[in-house]
Amino acid sequence: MVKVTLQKEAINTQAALAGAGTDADGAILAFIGRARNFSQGREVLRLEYEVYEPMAKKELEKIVGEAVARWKVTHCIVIHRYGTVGIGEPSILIAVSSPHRDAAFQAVRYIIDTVKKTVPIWKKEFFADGEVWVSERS
Amino acid sequence: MVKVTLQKEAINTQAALAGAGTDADGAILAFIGRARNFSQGREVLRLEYEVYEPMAKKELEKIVGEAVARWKVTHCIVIHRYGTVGIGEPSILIAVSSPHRDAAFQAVRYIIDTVKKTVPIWKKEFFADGEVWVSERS
Amino acid sequence: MTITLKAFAAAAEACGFRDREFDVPEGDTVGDLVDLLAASYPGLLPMRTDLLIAVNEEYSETGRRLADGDVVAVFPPVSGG
Amino acid sequence: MTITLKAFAAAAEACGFRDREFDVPEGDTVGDLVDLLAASYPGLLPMRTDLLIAVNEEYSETGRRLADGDVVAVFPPVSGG
Repeated sequence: MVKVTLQKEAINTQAALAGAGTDADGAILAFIGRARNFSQGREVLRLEYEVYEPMAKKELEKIVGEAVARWKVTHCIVIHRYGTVGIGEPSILIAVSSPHRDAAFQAVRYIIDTVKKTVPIWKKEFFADGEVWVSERS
Repeated sequence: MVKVTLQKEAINTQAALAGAGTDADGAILAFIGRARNFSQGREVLRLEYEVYEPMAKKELEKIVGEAVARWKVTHCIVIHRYGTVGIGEPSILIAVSSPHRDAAFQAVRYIIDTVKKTVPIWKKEFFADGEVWVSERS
Repeated sequence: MTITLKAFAAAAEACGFRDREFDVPEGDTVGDLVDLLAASYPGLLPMRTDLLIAVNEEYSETGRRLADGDVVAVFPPVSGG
Repeated sequence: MTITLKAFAAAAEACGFRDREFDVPEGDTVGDLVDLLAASYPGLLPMRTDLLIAVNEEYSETGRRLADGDVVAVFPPVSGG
């Protein structure tokens, strides 16, 4: 299964992994990105993700399509949350399965690195004394 | 938590992932190795893993200790099964969490690659018409 | 001609809108539009050189000529994941 | 002196045992023991050059001198994961 989802609801890791892997797959690799409690020395209370929804979905589908074509992975699920994400909660889940592990590692790494470069989603960190848009440029 | 387990029982992926990640961790990476249904063009019915238990545990602990020290990952669980493993069932699970994703990718990759080189566990594939010890030398 | 302009994240805060109609002269390019925006919304100036532009939900070069009915989005570098 | 010898996987099948006591001359090395084994169990010959040796649950070089009570394990290249 190849599927991309943008959702406001919490990510159900277990359900997403349950579908991964055919009998021909020797490897499943799952990456979970989570909201961290500290950023640049300050305590983060929560995150908010803003999304340009139709374009973000298109860009995600492009990335996943490229990964599937290039590394011949069998199964590729990407779920990205938007709206408020509490500390410790997953903001993104990428699950890939493939006959051999190298393809899964390459594909997952490519997907997360490219998501952070091209998918129109923006993260804002909320502190006790203010809020700041995160720039990944640094 | 840093923990290494050798077990005959099926691996509970959900339970293993439930413990991963502190609030300071932005990334969780989980690798699952599974028994595949085809090997060198022949249908595999099941696998059997033989283990030199005390030494395998020591070697696994060395590998995990190295990964934790080198990449400063916060959490590292490795579970390896032995005995009979049915097609599609996980034979190994590696779950790592860390503040940043690069450390998690490096650590998981190092662990699985090194497990396959140094941990005294051997895999036998069972076919309809015979059985063969797998050599990773090829 | 009329385009729909969308702004996101820090760009939306700088412009004070997320979605509006905008009249542009026939023949204008994406670059012309961004110049016009930066002049109208000085809050955009600090992020001017980093701004990304999409036309009809695809990333666009500044040389692209706008067409009536285009949906143009301006936003800062993305930070999802 | 007496050592405990363990064999695993294809090596166990070739030797026909998994665990046995073995008397070795004082001063013998790990390499001497493997030579002796290969001579006693011809099934080991095809995997002779690939065999791995552990002494007391640590990988060992063939030059290591054996001591009374050592636990020596012989096995083919590992294939876990």
